[in-house]
Amino acid sequence: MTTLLITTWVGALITLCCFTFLIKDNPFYRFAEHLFVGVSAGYYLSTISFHQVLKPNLLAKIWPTYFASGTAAEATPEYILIIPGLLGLLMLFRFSSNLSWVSRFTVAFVMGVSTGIAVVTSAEQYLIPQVKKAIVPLIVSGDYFGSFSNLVLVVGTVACLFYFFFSTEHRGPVFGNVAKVGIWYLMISFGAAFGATVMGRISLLIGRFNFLLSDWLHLIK
Amino acid sequence: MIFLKRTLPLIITFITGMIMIVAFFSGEGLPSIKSLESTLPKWIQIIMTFTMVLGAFSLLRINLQKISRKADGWGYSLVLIIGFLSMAFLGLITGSWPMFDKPLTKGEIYYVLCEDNVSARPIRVIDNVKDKEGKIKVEYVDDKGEKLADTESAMIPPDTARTRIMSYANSMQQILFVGVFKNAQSTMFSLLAFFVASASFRAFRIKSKEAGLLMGSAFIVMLGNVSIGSLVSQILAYIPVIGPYLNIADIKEWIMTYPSSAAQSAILIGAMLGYISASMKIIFGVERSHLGGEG
Amino acid sequence: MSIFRRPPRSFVPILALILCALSMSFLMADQTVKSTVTEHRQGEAALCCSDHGTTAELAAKPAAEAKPWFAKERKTVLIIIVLLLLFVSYFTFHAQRKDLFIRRISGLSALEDAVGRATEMGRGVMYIPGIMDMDDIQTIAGVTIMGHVAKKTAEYDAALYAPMTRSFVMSVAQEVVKQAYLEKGRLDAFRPDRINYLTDDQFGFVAGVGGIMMREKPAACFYLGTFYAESLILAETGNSVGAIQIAGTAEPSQIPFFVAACDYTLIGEELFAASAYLSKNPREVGSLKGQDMLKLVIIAVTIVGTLLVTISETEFGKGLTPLAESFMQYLK
Amino acid sequence: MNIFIKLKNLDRRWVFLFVALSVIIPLLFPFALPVVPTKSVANLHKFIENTEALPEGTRCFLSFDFDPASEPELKPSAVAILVHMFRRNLKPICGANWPVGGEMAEVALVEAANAYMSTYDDMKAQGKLAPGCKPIIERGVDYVNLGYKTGAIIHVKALCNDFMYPYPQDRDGNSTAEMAIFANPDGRRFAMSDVGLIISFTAGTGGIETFISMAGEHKRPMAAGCTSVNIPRFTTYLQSGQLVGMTGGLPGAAEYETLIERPGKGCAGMTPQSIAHLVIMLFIIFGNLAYIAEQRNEAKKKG
Repeated sequence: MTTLLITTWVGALITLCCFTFLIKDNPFYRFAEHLFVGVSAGYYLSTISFHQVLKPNLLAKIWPTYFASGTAAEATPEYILIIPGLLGLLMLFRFSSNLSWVSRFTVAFVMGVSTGIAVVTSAEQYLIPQVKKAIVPLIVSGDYFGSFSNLVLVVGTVACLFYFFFSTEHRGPVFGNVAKVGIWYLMISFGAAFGATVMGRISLLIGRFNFLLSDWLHLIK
Repeated sequence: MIFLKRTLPLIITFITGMIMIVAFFSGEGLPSIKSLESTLPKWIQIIMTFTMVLGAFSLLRINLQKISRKADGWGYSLVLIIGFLSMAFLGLITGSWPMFDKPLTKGEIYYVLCEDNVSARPIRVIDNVKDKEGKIKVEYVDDKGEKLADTESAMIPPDTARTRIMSYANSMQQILFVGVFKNAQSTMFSLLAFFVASASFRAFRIKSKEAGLLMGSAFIVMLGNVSIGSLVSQILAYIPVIGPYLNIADIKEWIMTYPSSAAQSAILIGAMLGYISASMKIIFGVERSHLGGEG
Repeated sequence: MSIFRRPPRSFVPILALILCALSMSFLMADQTVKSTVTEHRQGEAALCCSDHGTTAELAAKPAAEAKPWFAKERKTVLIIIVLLLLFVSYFTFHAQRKDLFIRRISGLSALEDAVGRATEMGRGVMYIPGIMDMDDIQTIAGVTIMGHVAKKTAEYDAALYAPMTRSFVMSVAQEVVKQAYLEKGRLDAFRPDRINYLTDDQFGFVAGVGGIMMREKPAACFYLGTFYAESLILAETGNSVGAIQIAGTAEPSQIPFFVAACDYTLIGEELFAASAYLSKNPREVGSLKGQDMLKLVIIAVTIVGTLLVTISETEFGKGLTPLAESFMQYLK
Repeated sequence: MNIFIKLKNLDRRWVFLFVALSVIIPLLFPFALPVVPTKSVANLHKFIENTEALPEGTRCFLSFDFDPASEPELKPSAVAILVHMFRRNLKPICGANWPVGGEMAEVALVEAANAYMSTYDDMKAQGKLAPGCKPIIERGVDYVNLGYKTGAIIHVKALCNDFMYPYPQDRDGNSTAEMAIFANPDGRRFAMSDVGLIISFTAGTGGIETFISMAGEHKRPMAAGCTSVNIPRFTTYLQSGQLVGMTGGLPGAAEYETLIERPGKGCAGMTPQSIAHLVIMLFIIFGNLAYIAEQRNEAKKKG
């Protein structure tokens, strides 16, 4: 029970310190900031990096008898994983000023894999579905408003795409106007997205005040 | 040396990039290439965790320097380092349970987490042989080891029980994790409510046609999201002819699904073209600044 | 493209050798997999036969069916990539002979002024290349632009602060900035400890950056990369210390906040065009032109597709329905 | 006019103060604002009310795909929907595609079950319960929490064929094979085809979209609860008819609570939410008035 009490009090004080950020830079915020950065970096180092990534994905696969538990401990070791392990270790050459170029092999490998994936997956998962979304019939029988809405959708997509042209100036009767319509669409979209998000953000603040007023001060039930 | 320092990294990038593209397009007839599609991203994840050592070193060095030089605000650096080291240490040992501990012994007192996920309560092991669901039999006791009168024996999975020291470490870790980390996290997140307000106060001014559209659509969507919006719609309904069509919630939904989503699609299409060509530039070695210079 | 145009002497044979070795080893590996599958299936079939008398059907079926080497359902992706590659290589070649035009991107034109202003005021510059790791293309774009900003800070002798949320990005960024300072002959002014790691946690990072901003009061802030909820906290804090702010992201949900709170915002694709715009490197400009061409193709596909679908839905256009369907099939 | 010009340069800390007060005051001194259900929430309520689509005793699958960060937005609607299901004598089966989803489900289930049992007598007297409702509901008979399983799409695919295989035990380790809730009259193994409705409470990726992408296999009606940030994204699915209904953010929860006449966290949050919204909108209006006033002043000076 005491642990819970301490946690609540520590939490409430940290919460208040963080809120003072809104007023100006002050010792309370600085204290909370440094503690938060330190604790979260420690958490990511030990719990996330070591226990949740390195141990199950690398150590437990290479030395199952030591690092894995249950049935996984009897699995055959996957020695191929020594390759990423070594590549990871190469990064540590950054500590040396003469040999830091060795880490470039790792950087090159990471870049190659991630760009290779990006080329194909961005086309498959985003590009094609978005193009498909814009292709709608302009005439919906019996539904004038629906037809109009579809027209708005198609015109908007095309106009905004014109806005992103880089090799032509946004001038002239055709190009200038189409790009301008594109900007209008973008503005409407930004406004709508902004407005829609406000609600969620306020919910978060309500959650915080609920913690302070009920869990800590017990002012409301 | 130039070959090792400059050309070999470019070759590595080119080959791995190509392998990933080929793996994506290869069918079931080439299972070993196909499998690389999921294997290599996992490798990347492993490789990246190694750099945490570099990050931790950078964090420690900068703050230790501040402390040793007694630079302005060195006390805060001390707070940071204490927080970092204690969380790293506690995380390391609590996560390792039950690796460093013997199996549970019969009759011994252990501690299990309470329902609040923070505090621990003592138990005594009655029977340490696992049943078919992998659980062991325990009874709830008080701090002195006396059985609590109004409780019954229970079945628990053995890996949830901790020794006294581990239970202390766990409590400490929970105070730092829940008390500091989680609370600071959600407070920083909730600051957005304030910043959303100040940003909209400053930015949503009708200085031009474009700014007007930005504000107009934001205003309608905000109004459509709360109950006042339906009140406004009811008032608007009194306007002749077009009044009944002016339902704020409906207008909001229309903006979201047509003009706004058209712009979103276009942004995504453009961004993806950027993704693809930026990636290709790296694979083919046109863009190579990430590799640094010759030195 | 560059490595093909100016191949180092040793490059081609080595590349060819490595590729050959790789493809050989993969093919051999697949052969072994296939043969084991075959044996396994045959064993199964034999077992079935002995158990149930006859399963001629199973035995007659070719054990290892000829499975396709190419994932057919992904042909559209292949078309897109090949098209882009063709356009880009054509215009890259073209750009060597003739200067290609790029339209003004105001956020990028303001970049140099912002660094200059920071120098005049005797304050620093803050640069954040997003909060994701190096496997995110936006981060790569952010780090590339960071090199250009670093050249400017080296030139003007302004302090460059770059707190990082990922260690990997930190180590790459240090290298990029060092190179920029080296090119400007100012290696003495390079301060790697200002490109430091804070924490991987999204909001822990925001708390740290917010603190640095309030204390150091940078005169210019650049946010170029992937951003999520922290976008507005950063931009509002930067605004409150009176910094000129230039932001850029391809994350559609966060662009509105940058537009509302920053002086200049690079929207989506503009972030990726930045490198070409700033370097004026003909090869990069050429690839930008190639991107534009593909965009034109996409616009054409959208318009043609819409017309096809519209006509096929009307009374007269029934005949076009199969055509429209096969068209949409490509976009599955 | 001068007031407005001063207002233009108002210190943003005043804005912060007003936002804070607009949340704190309604929390301390609660009062209710009318909540009018929108179409998407009303549709979901209507679907669960409909005895033809979901006869008494139908089992529904609820997937909890969120973590504590989104709990304030998603848990209230989960509780409201669970209470409604208990009152309709439907049997919720809870699962999770997010690692801590199991805990989220547990909290919501306990809260909803208590809410149902404590109001049983009142509701019975008012005749608002389905005929088969019992005063006490039991785990494993009337509801079950299966907890988290990795795999997302692969996991959902497995559920389409058989629940017992991926979930041999529930979250607490009880064997699912003997549970009454999974029993089929013809002795078949329980599969997705026995589920009447799928609802996912989705905070980001891996939620309802996983079920939508598997729709071709399970062919079950689906609904979603989502955070407000995701409403634009999910509206598309409502339009295309892939979802029968949706509760969006805290307002969605408040609307659902109004429909089942059980005000809870959602309704309580709606008042501060509305007031804060109003404050922000007023600030936008004042900002514009200040801008106009300034423009006029400048025009005067020039004239």
